[in-house]
Amino acid sequence: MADLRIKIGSVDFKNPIFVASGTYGYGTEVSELADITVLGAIVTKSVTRYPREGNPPPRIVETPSGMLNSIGLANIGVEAYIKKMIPLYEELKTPIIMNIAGSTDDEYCEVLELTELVSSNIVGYEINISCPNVNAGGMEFGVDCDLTEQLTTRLRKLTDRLLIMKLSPNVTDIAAIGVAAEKGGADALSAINTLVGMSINTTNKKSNIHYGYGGLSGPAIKPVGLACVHKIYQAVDIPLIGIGGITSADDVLEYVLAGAAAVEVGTANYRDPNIGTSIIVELDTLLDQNDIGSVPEFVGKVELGS
Amino acid sequence: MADLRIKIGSVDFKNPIFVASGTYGYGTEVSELADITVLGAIVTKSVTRYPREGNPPPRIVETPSGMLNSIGLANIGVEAYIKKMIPLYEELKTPIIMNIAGSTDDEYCEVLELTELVSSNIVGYEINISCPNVNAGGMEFGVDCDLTEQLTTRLRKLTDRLLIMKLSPNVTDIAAIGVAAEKGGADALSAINTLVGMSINTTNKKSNIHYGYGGLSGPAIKPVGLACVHKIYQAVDIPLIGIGGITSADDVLEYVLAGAAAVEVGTANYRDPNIGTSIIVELDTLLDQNDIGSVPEFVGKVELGS
Amino acid sequence: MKIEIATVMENKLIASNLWKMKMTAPDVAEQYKGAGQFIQILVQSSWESPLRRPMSIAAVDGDEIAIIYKVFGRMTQILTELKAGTALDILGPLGNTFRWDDNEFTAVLVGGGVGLAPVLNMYGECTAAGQEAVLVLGARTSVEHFIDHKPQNNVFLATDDGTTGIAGTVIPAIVKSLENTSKPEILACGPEPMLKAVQEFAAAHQIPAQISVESYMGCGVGICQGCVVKRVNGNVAEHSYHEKYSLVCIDGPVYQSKDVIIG
Amino acid sequence: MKIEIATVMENKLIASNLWKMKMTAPDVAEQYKGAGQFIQILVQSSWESPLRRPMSIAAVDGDEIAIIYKVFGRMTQILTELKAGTALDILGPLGNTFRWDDNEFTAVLVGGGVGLAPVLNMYGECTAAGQEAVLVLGARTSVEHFIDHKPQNNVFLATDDGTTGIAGTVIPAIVKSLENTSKPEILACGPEPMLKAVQEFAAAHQIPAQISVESYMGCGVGICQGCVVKRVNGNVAEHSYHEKYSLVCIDGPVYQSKDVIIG
Ligand SMILES: Cc1cc2nc3c(=O)[nH]c(=O)nc-3n(C[C@H](O)[C@H](O)[C@H](O)COP(=O)(O)OP(=O)(O)OC[C@H]3O[C@@H](n4cnc5c(N)ncnc54)[C@H](O)[C@@H]3O)c2cc1C
Ligand SMILES: Cc1cc2nc3c(=O)[nH]c(=O)nc-3n(C[C@H](O)[C@H](O)[C@H](O)COP(=O)(O)OP(=O)(O)OC[C@H]3O[C@@H](n4cnc5c(N)ncnc54)[C@H](O)[C@@H]3O)c2cc1C
Ligand SMILES: Cc1cc2nc3c(=O)[nH]c(=O)nc-3n(C[C@H](O)[C@H](O)[C@H](O)COP(=O)(O)O)c2cc1C
Ligand SMILES: Cc1cc2nc3c(=O)[nH]c(=O)nc-3n(C[C@H](O)[C@H](O)[C@H](O)COP(=O)(O)O)c2cc1C
Ligand code: FES
Ligand code: FES
Repeated sequence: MADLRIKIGSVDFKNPIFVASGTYGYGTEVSELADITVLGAIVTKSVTRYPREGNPPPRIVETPSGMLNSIGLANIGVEAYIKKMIPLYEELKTPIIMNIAGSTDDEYCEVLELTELVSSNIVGYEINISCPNVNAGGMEFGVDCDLTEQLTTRLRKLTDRLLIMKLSPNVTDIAAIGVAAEKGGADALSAINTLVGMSINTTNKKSNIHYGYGGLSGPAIKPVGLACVHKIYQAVDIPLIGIGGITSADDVLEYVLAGAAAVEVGTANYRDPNIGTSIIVELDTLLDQNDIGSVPEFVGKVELGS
Repeated sequence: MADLRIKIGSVDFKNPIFVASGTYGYGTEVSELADITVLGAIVTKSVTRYPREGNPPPRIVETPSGMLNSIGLANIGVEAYIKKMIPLYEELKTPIIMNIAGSTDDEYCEVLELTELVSSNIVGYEINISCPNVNAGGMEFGVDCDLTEQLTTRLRKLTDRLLIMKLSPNVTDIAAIGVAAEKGGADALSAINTLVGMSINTTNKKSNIHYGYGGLSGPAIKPVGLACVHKIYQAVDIPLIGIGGITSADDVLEYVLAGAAAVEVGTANYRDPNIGTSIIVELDTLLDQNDIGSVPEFVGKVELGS
Repeated sequence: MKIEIATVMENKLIASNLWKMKMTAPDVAEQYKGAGQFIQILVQSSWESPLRRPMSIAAVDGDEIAIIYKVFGRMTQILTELKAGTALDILGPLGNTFRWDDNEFTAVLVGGGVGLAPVLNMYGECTAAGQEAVLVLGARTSVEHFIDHKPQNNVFLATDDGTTGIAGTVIPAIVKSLENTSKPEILACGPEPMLKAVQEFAAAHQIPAQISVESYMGCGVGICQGCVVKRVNGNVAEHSYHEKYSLVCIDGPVYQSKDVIIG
Repeated sequence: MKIEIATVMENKLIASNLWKMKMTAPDVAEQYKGAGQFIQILVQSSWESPLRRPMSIAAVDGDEIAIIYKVFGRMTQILTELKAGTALDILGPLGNTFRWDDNEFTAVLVGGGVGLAPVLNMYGECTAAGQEAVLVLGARTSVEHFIDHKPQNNVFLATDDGTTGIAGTVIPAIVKSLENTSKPEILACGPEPMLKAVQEFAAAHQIPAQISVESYMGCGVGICQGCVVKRVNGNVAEHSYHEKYSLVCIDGPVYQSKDVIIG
């Protein structure tokens, strides 16, 4: 048996397989189908200050080896999250990482502050910065180094829990954004969120996503996720969580070799909510086969030609 | 029979199906397999001022619904292009668009100037700006508005032929780069070039592409290509050529609805060098079925929810 | 709700472009609650198509469940190629059911196209329970029907082109079927234009109606928030976290006609 | 060079993880020039795997061609599932051939793993033409071999574990095979470590050698520039536009051993 334990910041996780925000609800929906207690961590759906209705349908569509989504951050809002979800998590053995979204720095801060007020076994916060900043003319937080650093700095002051900034791939230089988040005091970075994409029904000439653009996820984006993780790994010293198109233990090892200390499984959960657990078992075998004692010895060890 | 003819700038094309640079060699290699005279245009492999060896192998690898490549702009150089290729094109009925790459403004200009000196039936130039600019510390031309506008302005002065700037998707705001190219005097824009990606062999821990990163192409990137074309279409007034993951006439219509006046077929040529011709036949049928007389009436006509 | 490897028992064309597949699926059959519920099929293992495909349960018989499907795209095409004996990865049973009131009423079951399965299923359940029911099925043309127009047996067919049964949409056929019906309640499933027409008809004639709606599904189990339908009123359901949209995979697929906005 | 829809005639396991497929492909068979050439197979129509897969031609008999293949990943796995009668989209014949000098010499044919096909093909062509030839085949263990070790007939097998034939890599077996050979020329195809060993051996003993190399292929026809191998010298081939790299799909796959750098 390989040692699957990993550490991010000061938090120990029993294995590096997490489930990604927005692809596992609030974590409790599929307990009938999946052994969620086995997961390294559950990252819950983005929570905002107030409840959000989300976007009109159609919200999702399949694409070659992937899918587009534009859910519009539909969520119950932080107050209901605290009231209804956090108590459920008390009984869970699985560490919970709360994902937070907002449209101003203040909004992110308020969500975090309100959550810090109550006792909970949330181990950390993942900050979704692929959100339009209303104070910056709708430009996304995650595309700008200054916006990212400022937001990180403010959030850092509000919590001692793990602070993970989740980076967007829709930028010229993702490593620079990573550096900004590191400067702001992030404990770790996760990457990638979805790529901006589009899909059109040529019969009725309508976009297959109500508002036109959606976020591309799934195996199609795995090469992009790997390149992003590898670039950020070269630029920062804090641990990375790899995301994008993971469906197997081999995919996990690719991300680890590229520089990830842990990973999040996203779209694949829709096919099989128990896939995270299967990957953990598969990873154990794979590491044994390759005579690798533990995951950390592997991080960032990909060899490039020179 | 639908009317497949289109016009870009002042140039007439018999149909909107071109083949993409780097995916059809210099255009003559596969004449045994494909009826290349039927194609709307052939965009030839990027040509540089001097011959280039290209990168060490491995240069390509398959990924889910796509592939990565890092050919390293292997090409014969403009002098050999003029001496060996241009005479062959004299006998071809297919319009040739010459794709040019460089590492300084001067280099692009020299390639274009040398080509302009000889008589040829090249109808236009497509400028590959996904190349590192050695004068700007290796930053790619295509990621910066100023670099793009300057280069376009200089090239514009050197030719009356069609000047097409080919945009990179690896940027925060592709529409802004498009606007810069339009300001510089481009007749048209083509998009997208490949996305930066990576792939790792977990058995030997080596990158599947010699230098690590490669360019992602194929159906996997179609949603990204469509979103880019749609964004640029909102921002500029010059015609667009859509590229990325096209394998069927339905894909062509998606790009047209998103805003493309014509398209380029890339990776799909590797499976079947005659696929462009098949798509032209299929497109004709599809337009007839949908009672659409011609392609231009369709450009940019996608409907979004509001 | 379970992921189960079912075994295809039979798979055949029953009308123009319409197929019926039977499979043994003991776990799903055991948990099954009634007509309206559906399964999510993993048609092939390749990740080219990451998502499962939703299909209503058309019948349950012991360990065996059936689906009735139309070929739309690649996954339904692949379904037609599966032979008896093939293993098929399914997730179910999912969603709610047509509601069955104990009061005396006549179930007016209206179906068409991809919506046949739950309606035929409900018809079977009504018949088995001695509940009065009439069946109204719509199609474009006669070759799309696979049962006979028998008004005397309360089976009414409609075709757009009049080649079988009553000419026109399902509405004239519904009108006909209502002639000898007391306390009708409409239970419908079918393509959007049909559901819209039924909705309007039911509202205009103040007939209670339940409709089973379709939407593009990511997961089928409430974790993607992809499958929403717009609500008329603000009866917040737990699952959709909001007032305007409802999750078809959990709150539905069956709704009171007056509660949702189609298309 | 043609794209042709071939028909699978036979497809069977011939040794551990090694399959042989015969197919009728009249156009490819007609244009075929000799051992070393290959085809590009479109294993399935889905675009999940956009690229064809290269496979050497193992034999040509009238309208029929054969391939011998090892299961590596998904596409070769799917190949094993194809039954006689299946249509298969192939592109070929591609590439160059082992060169056949008219001078008297002994062809020492060395093969292993995925490199068996061209070597066995060449062996057949030598035998048919009355050209003297010895065959040296390497494998890890006996179950990977499907013919017998018969030194008296000039067939030498090698196994890493010594379970059949001569123990060790192909090199000791080559040494053995050379004992009674005059004017040998080595013609080899196999995995990289084997080709490297053969290259070194040939250089050290000044035996002329041709090797058929593998590389990851995009198109097989010279339009992607993906399939390069590094050259030793600067004999510019037209197709690769440069001195350092050569296009395996057109300039190769067969090279003079001294001209290329493996791995
Ligand atoms: C609750 C529910 C029950 C259904 N029951 C039946 C049934 O009993 N019989 C039947 O024939 N069809 C049924 N459908 C529709 C069926 O799911 C689609 O026809 C099928 O998914 C098409 O797949 P495809 O690959 O062949 O087509 P594609 O080429 O993928 O798409 C064709 C169309 O099918 C629909 N579709 C594709 N993927 C999905 C998805 N993941 N979720 C929802 N819709 C999708 C889209 O509207 C799309 O435009 C049901 C749908 C839902 C939501
Ligand atoms: C000229 C040539 C002749 C060949 N002849 C034979 C033969 O006669 N018998 C045989 O068994 N194999 C042969 N091969 C190797 C064969 O092409 C690969 O084993 C096959 O492509 C694997 O496909 P896959 O989907 O099963 O594996 P994958 O999972 O895709 O990959 C497994 C390995 O196969 C190789 N591979 C995958 N795709 C390609 C590609 N497009 N081009 C080249 N290599 C690839 C890679 O090295 C990869 O690491 C030949 C290769 C070349 C270049
Ligand atoms: C339907 C859907 C909803 C998502 N919602 C969120 C979200 O609320 N917050 C967030 O940070 N990421 C969200 N994501 C992005 C995922 O967490 C993940 O970054 C992305 O899907 C890439 O991983 P994958 O390819 O494994 O799916 C969502 C993804 C999908 C597909
Ligand atoms: C192997 C390969 C080589 C390429 N070489 C070039 C090139 O030399 N110049 C260029 O502008 N684009 C080049 N491209 C990019 C394509 O022209 C095209 O923009 C991209 O592949 C996306 O289209 P596709 O998905 O249809 O392949 C190359 C693409 C591939 C796959
Ligand atoms: S289909 Fe995923 S929430 Fe309903
Ligand atoms: S495989 Fe494309 S050039 Fe050789």
